[in-house]
Amino acid sequence: MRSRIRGLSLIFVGLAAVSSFFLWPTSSANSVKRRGIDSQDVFTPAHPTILDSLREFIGWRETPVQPLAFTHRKHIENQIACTACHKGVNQGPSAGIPDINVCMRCHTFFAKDRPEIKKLAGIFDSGQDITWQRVYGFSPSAHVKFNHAPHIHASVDCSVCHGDVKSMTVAVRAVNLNMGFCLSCHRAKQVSTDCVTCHF
Amino acid sequence: MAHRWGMAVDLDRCTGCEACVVACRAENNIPSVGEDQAQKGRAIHWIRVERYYEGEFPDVRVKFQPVLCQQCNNAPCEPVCPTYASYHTDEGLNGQVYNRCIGTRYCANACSYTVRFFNFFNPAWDKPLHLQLNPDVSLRQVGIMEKCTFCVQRIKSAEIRAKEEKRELRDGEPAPACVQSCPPRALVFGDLNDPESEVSRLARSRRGVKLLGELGTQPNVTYLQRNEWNDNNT
Amino acid sequence: MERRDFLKVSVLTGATAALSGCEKPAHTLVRFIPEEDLIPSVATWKPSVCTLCPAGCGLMVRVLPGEAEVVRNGKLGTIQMGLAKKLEGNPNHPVNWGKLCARGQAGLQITYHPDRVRSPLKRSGPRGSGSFQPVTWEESIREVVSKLQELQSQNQSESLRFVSACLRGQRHELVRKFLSAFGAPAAMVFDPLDEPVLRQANLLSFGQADMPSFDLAHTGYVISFGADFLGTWNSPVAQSIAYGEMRQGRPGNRAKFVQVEQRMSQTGANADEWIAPRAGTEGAMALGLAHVILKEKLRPAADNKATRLIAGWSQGLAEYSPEQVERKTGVPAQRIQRLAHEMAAHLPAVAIIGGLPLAHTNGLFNALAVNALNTLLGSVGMPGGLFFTPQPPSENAGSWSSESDFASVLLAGKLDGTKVLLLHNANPVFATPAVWKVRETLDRIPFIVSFGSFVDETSQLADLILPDHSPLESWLHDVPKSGTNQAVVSLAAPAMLPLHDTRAMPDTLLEIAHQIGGEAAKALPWENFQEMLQASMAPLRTADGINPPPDPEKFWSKVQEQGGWWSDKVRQAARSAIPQKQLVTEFAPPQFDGEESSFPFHFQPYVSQAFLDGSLAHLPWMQEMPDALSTVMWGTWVEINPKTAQKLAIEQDDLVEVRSQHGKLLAPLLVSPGIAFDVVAMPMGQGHESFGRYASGRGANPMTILAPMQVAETGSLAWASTRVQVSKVGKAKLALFSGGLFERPSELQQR
Amino acid sequence: MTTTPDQIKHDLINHDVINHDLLRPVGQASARFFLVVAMLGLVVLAGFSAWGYQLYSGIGVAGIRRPVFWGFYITNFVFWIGISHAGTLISAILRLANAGWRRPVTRCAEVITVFALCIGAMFPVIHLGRPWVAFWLVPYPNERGLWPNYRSPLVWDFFAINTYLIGSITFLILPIIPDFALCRDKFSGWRKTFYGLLALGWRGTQRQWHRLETAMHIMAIVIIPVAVSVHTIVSWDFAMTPVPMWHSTIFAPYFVAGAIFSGIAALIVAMVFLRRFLHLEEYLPSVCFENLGKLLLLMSLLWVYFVFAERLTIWYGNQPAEVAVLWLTQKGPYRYLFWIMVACNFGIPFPLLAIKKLRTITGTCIASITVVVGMWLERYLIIVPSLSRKFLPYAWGTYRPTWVEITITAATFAGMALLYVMFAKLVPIISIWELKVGMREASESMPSVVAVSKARPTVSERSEHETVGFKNSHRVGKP
Repeated sequence: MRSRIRGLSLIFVGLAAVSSFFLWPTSSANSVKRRGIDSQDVFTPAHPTILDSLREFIGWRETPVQPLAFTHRKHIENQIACTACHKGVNQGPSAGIPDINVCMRCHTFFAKDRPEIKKLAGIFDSGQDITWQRVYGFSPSAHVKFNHAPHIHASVDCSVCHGDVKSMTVAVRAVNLNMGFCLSCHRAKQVSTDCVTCHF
Repeated sequence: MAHRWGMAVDLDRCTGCEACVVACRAENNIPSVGEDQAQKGRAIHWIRVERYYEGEFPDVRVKFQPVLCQQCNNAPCEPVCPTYASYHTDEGLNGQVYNRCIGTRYCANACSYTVRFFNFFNPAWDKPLHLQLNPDVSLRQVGIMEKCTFCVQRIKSAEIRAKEEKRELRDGEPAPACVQSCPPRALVFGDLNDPESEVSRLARSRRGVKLLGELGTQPNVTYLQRNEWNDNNT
Repeated sequence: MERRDFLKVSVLTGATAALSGCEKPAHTLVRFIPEEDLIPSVATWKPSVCTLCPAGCGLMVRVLPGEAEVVRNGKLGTIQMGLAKKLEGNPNHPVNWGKLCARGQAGLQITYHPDRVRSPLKRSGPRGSGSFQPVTWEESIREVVSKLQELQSQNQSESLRFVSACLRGQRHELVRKFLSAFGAPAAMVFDPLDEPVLRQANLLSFGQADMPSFDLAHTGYVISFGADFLGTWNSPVAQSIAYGEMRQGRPGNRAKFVQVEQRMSQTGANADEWIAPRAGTEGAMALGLAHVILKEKLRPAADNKATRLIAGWSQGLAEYSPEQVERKTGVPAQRIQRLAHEMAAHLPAVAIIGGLPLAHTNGLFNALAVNALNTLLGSVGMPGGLFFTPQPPSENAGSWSSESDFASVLLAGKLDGTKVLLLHNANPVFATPAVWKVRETLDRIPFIVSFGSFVDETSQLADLILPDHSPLESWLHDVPKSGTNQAVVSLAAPAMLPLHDTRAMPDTLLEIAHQIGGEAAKALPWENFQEMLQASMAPLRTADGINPPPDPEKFWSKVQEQGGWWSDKVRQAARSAIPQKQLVTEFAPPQFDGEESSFPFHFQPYVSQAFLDGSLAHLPWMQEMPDALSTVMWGTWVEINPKTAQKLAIEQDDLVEVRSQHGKLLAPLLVSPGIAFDVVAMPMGQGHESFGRYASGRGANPMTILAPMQVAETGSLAWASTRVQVSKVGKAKLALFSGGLFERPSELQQR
Repeated sequence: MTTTPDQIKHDLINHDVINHDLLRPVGQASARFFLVVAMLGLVVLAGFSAWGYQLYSGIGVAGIRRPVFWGFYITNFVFWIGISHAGTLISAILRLANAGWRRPVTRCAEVITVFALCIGAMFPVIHLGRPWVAFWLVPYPNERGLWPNYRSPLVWDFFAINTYLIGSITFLILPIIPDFALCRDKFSGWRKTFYGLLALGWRGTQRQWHRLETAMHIMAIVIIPVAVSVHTIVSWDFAMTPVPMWHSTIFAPYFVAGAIFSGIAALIVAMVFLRRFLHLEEYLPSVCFENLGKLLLLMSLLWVYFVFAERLTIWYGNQPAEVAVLWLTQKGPYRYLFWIMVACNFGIPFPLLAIKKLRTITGTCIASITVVVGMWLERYLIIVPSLSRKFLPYAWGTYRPTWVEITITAATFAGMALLYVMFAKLVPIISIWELKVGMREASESMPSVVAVSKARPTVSERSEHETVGFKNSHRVGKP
């Protein structure tokens, strides 16, 4: 007797759960009213999936895989300044990842025989750009507006935040750029640690 | 000398053209929430032009009054925030640190000017409208309070520029989007710590009042009241 | 669960966003090689020109590199390109001196609008079904060319028609040359923002068929008859800048501003004194003022072209004594007395007329009366008065006279013979009274080509759509007709590369001309519009422009970087009157469609602050911008006086039916203190059937129920002369941004 | 049939009867019990689904909007924290006053406190825009070098509520220990081990009894200021902000009074239901309701006094912003709610409680139910109207709850009932040993608490006769 009732109530609960799931009204609220446009056509800061949001919450990032085995060491050995490719670094917020034009400016002449350069040329001829994967950078929900230029002008060495790139082939995330890291340096140099210095 | 950013709003110049409203949207990535949400009172306008009727037909007059965050020196929104998301910056602004905001909405209740706006949902832009978004201003996600920042991104970049050029900021050099766009120059922005700046002069004007001054919030925004037309120069 | 729902996922904030440079959906697409040399996140400011209204303000466009989805040689992919991020006024431009109105700034969204036409389209369904299929530029242009050559071969070239909004500068030249070379009649203008009545009046009074400019910055007294000159009328930004000066720019000398209208406009809201005479009696009121001034010799009696047009002027306007005027207008006699005295005592004084007063059957008279008043006040061509913007040397200035008015052509039934119609940013199907049956007329035209960037009501009827670039993607050239006392030629190179597979209309037209060959090709020798512009600018190098560099190349780059050419000469003189056909006008009471008994209210549509005539209704920023007075977002409304509403037992947020003899519409009611008891006002702009996702099916369109009344002499639509009845049919909900209407007295406290 | 204390003494002279009657509900679970649990469970589940949906879609699925940024959720928060003042405070006071009739009441009361607090404390989290970072309220060392803002009343709340929660849990658990021990002795099987663990090795030695006594005494004294402080701080969430009709010095006492008011009401309702469904007529005699009813009456009068004082001063002071809110509630769209509230908190309860004839169990029960409703409305009417009429008329607005808020609210009431029912299943809802002591006292007419220890049965005889009692009563629900 009792067990049957237990069973019944369980079924009740199950039904309720299922129904309450399907009966949710969808809220058209979170975007400008759109007619019959499917969501790939909408840009939103929301995570595509719950998994992504969890990943970001625990600060887990996949290590980037670059399309070409670019080596920083070689280029630096050949006395090429960082600013030659990362043009923006001393002018504005972001250093910038060079596009293929920058590569070809030299590699139409130099090291054409190397396999990787052949690959590069191949991509160039197909009229495409290289899909470099970003190594550093802050998660959008950190709302950090980091600006490279002032740091360069304050003669902060690139290696402080990016590790010893000279010795790197493909760049790897050598420094964990969390807020503590920024703060320690700002405190040491006695520059502003006001929140809106970086967050706006 | 540290800056204290302030604004003067000349109600006699303001025509209610709303140029400031759109300028602010364009500069600060303010999402359009759509009709349903707008009806619910969830539209976001960091600056609004308040409209108040005076009298009845046929003797009607209207007063336009642009209202934005008053950047109070004694701000009700600041102490109540449990996480310092709303706090006072070194340059006298009411900072709003998005990433620190947990969405209690306490600040918005405390604010006497109702100039704080809340992201009830994640904002969305129908592509490719998102290409317009200003990379200098971060996108606010769901559950985050936002408000006028005096275009802090413009202030910061101006300061950085001045520093590179090894000089002081010129008066009116950093100008928020609303001030820049205002056709009748009803909005004036500048450093209140510089007694010579235009905004300080206007702030000292006899027409100058503070919005809800009786509350003692000590805003950095001064309103210059309308003159009445008088026939004395006949 | 739909994919759509995943977007609502807000568990944890944060974007896998383009801003952080790692947009997820993007990296599946090919990535094209950048076509410009870009420095990341460093902004460049490029000059441009605002094309949204006739004011023609100069722009500065903030351009930043970003990643965009584009189509390159038929393939969809992403590319790093310079993207326009913000529009500001060009600080050196003589019209707007760095300032810009709300609409101008929202113009940015046209470029990025999700419903832009992204490639040439060919009609695939029946007319008006709105079903199109993409085609290549080659075949679409070939099709147009073949149609046109067909016309030529059957020498029916006059059955090619071109309709567009007011074109100026080289675009106008191009169209004019093309049409004349082809042997087609001159282009038809369809532009609800145009003021043909006022331009006609100015031609008669001052010998110049242009919009006037006003030196408000130095004026002592402004009386405006219905002109929304701070909002939407003529050159609002220039006028607002001057208004600021007039109010507080001259310590101790704050001019008085009087607004005369039945429904308080955004401009009227700023007036020191607001007067609501009977609809259509503004002219009489102006002459009443003149009468007092003449009678009491407050000003030397003027006798010139402008005044001779007014019957009985030389007799001192006997039948416009304040008492008689009070009977006509309902404005108390002593008030008219007072105003006249004030005006004469605070010279320079200027009278402005625009908008509704010109939209009555006696609109021309109203305009002439105000012009006469201005001459009496001695404000014509004087500092602090009315003047005409000097035009640059060389044929840069496209003249209005060559066009014919679309309405008159339509009503004269001259449109029926048309075989091919070219359509350039004009939407007559939307913005004309339903009784004109524009849709039906166009339906009878066998072949319609639209250059539209959007499939609006008129483009929906097109057989072929050859999408124009957005203004920011095009070469722009404009010659402002008002708003400045310098001769100005605005010129701008594209601020950014095209996003979609579109082409600038001028280039398309050139291409067509070349393929047709013959006269057309000869008349238009240029490879592309840029060449044409460069050629047109050349003569200006020798003109007294602002420090013109000697050699052509330098000059060319100079005008590009400063956003155009403007003379350093400042002239305010109005041209001397050219003799015109004699016409002496006197006050004729305005005619209205509909019996007062059954249709008790004047129906006054007005140009919307956000959408103008409706051409901006597709921009979300404009939709969500609270209207200054009603504070309505995302909707349209019918405006009515609280007392009237009480009488009709209707209230705010009731859905009311507004019925004229020619149709009815439904809209929510908005109770507003600033409107006459016998007037029902409604903003234009909403009620689009087809104009992108944000505008389509939203609100109601007041134009549809208008009566086909015409302004005497000019024949243009008298859109203020319809009478309506109002009745409640249900409930609605307006999205209002404001709570209370009235301010609490103790709200602003002295410090 | 009504019972007087003397009758209790005679009827309950036999411990067996007590044990039997009070352990019965613990021993057995009827079909009706499971049905009730299922019903309540469903509502609670609906509530959680609604919350899940809100987490998933964004807080916007709730009705809150500008300028009314706080709505149902904060109303519930204040309401439940208020309810939580039922038990601990009352029972503490009664213990210290050593009111004889409190003995059967205290535990019911303390249970309410604990559960109401748990539910109330959920709401600040539910109402957050980003609940997943709620832990930032906890002060913990981090690389950002950031701490909570100790100036914020919300942070005060956080600490106050946690203190109160810990305090009242201890206050609840301590006196249960001996009864756990009793259950351990009475039952066998899993129940024995279960209660054995909970009994924390209670043997009922002199030392243990003594420790318990002192602990109880200290707790009783300590918990009172804590309880008062909690609702004081809750009231300061509002009073600290310059919002019309929030920024008021009267709020702290006003809220505390209101809290005790609603607390007592909740307690009475709970007791009535227990009495009815667990057949505890003899154990919860009308005298309890009689006395609690009087208390309720007192609080009702106090409440009216506060409301009057608050509104009169605002009306008289005539500050535009404040008066706008005042009229909004008195004459405006909120007037119906306002007058319903007054009726519920005073109009109906006052006669029921003031007139001796009506102050029956049913009478007090009805009064209490209306008070609970009325006090919820009061919280709502404190929060919403003020926010919808702030200083700038242009920014005035309204508020409408959505189905999400309503579901979650309903779920909390169901949740409360559910927890209560479950608890009553697991633990004797009336403190058995205290009852026995009370009885012994009554029989020896030795009122002082200190005397209890003397009067207490020694371990040997206790366990002895209890085992006896167990043997010769087969009515006890078998494990």
